Amino acid sequence: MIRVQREDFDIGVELDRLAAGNRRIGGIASFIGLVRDLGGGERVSALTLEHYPGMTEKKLAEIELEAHRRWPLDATLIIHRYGRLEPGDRIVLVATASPHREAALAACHFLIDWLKTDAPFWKSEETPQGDRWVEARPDDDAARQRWTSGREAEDP
Amino acid sequence: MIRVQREDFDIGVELDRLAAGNRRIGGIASFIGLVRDLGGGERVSALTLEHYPGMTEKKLAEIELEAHRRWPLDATLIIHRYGRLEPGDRIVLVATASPHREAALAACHFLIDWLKTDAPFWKSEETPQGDRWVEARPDDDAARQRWTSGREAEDP
Amino acid sequence: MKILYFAWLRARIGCAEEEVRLPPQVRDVAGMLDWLRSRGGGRAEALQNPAIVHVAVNQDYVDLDHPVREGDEVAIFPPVTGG
Amino acid sequence: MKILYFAWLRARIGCAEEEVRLPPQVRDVAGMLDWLRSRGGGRAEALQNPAIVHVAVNQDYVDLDHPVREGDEVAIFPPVTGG
Repeated sequence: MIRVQREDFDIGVELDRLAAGNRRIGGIASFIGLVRDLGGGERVSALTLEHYPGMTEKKLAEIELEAHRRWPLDATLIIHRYGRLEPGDRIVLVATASPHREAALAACHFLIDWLKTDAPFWKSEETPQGDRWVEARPDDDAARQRWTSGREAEDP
Repeated sequence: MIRVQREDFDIGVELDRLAAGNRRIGGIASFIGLVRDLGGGERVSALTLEHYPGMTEKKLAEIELEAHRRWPLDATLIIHRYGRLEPGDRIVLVATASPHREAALAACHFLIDWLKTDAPFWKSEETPQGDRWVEARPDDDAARQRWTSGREAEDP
Repeated sequence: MKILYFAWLRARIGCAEEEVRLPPQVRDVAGMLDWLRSRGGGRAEALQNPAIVHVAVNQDYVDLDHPVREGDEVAIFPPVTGG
Repeated sequence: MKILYFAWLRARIGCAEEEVRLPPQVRDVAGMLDWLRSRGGGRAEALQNPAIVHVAVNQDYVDLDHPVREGDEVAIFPPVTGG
């Protein structure tokens, strides 16, 4: 399931709902991204997340579908927030549920890696030197790349 | 932090507490293990987890320390339950918090893999054919092995 | 045709969305970008580095040789930084 | 010396904990297991397959050549299945 929203979310509620009533599920892996108070060595007092409504949902749905194609997953959830957020605030939740722990863990890792490079979100940071747009990290491209070279079977 | 307990735990509360007040944290990875209603092809109505008090805490603390040695982690949490549990019940929570998502994800995967093979817990299942002790899985040994061959840097 | 700009491209061009009518000789993304650069209003400067100018047509990432047609929804934006 | 048994080893031997006095010629884990097997009460059968009998001395996993001494806490158990 995909949700793109301004509001915060409750991790406990979301993860409980993911597995609710399904007794086949043996493992739930999740990743939560938080706003940090440092960016490129400068203090960050807030972050504004802009996105491309429509394409965001489309890309996230494609990424989710790809995860289901690669691993035996009973349920997945991606929640991504937009708007103004402060350090410590939640930005994103990725969660995967599977009968098997390896599938849940690998798919969770895959989802956040792909989301980082494929979902059309942009961050602008408020710093003492003024606002500035966050630059893309080459690390993120490298992280995505790992899942396209046919090595996902040997994760990690 | 290590907790070995009979009681259930609240994921939302635990993950919030893990990052509380630390604005350096950019990612929290977690894994929750649940009781499945199937084991070795048979219906499982309940599970009893036995452990070795004292050694359990010692091994979990060693595993946690090893994770901190390998990755830049700001906080880690392992909660493992014992006693009688039913399908859908939570068994274990592993959570890691780091400034960097890769460290959080890799360390979480590492912790659950090592816990599976090193922490002295044993499961007995209640099935229509009677109670039976769960057998160790060769897969779990292989999963642990990946983290000892010097390949953790290239996770996945 | 609708063109959407995001993030610092939107800020530099000073426009989030514009309705344009492509000249008939413009058939693909590369041609469209050249034509947009010639229209002024900060577009030449904002769109000059193809390495950091990404294009989506009808909400899919596309390369420079992808066709563009009247009725397409085109979006132009820098590398994404979500998650 | 205290010996603890867990899981199906405990169930088969019918004992969770016993206090034993090792004969002086028993110096290591292998010797201790041999001696225990000779004591009857289902121990010979339960402890026969070394591949599925793990030993911890003072709460650390040890190999068959690890020394055992009076005062040690020894635990004997099958492969673990937690998580």
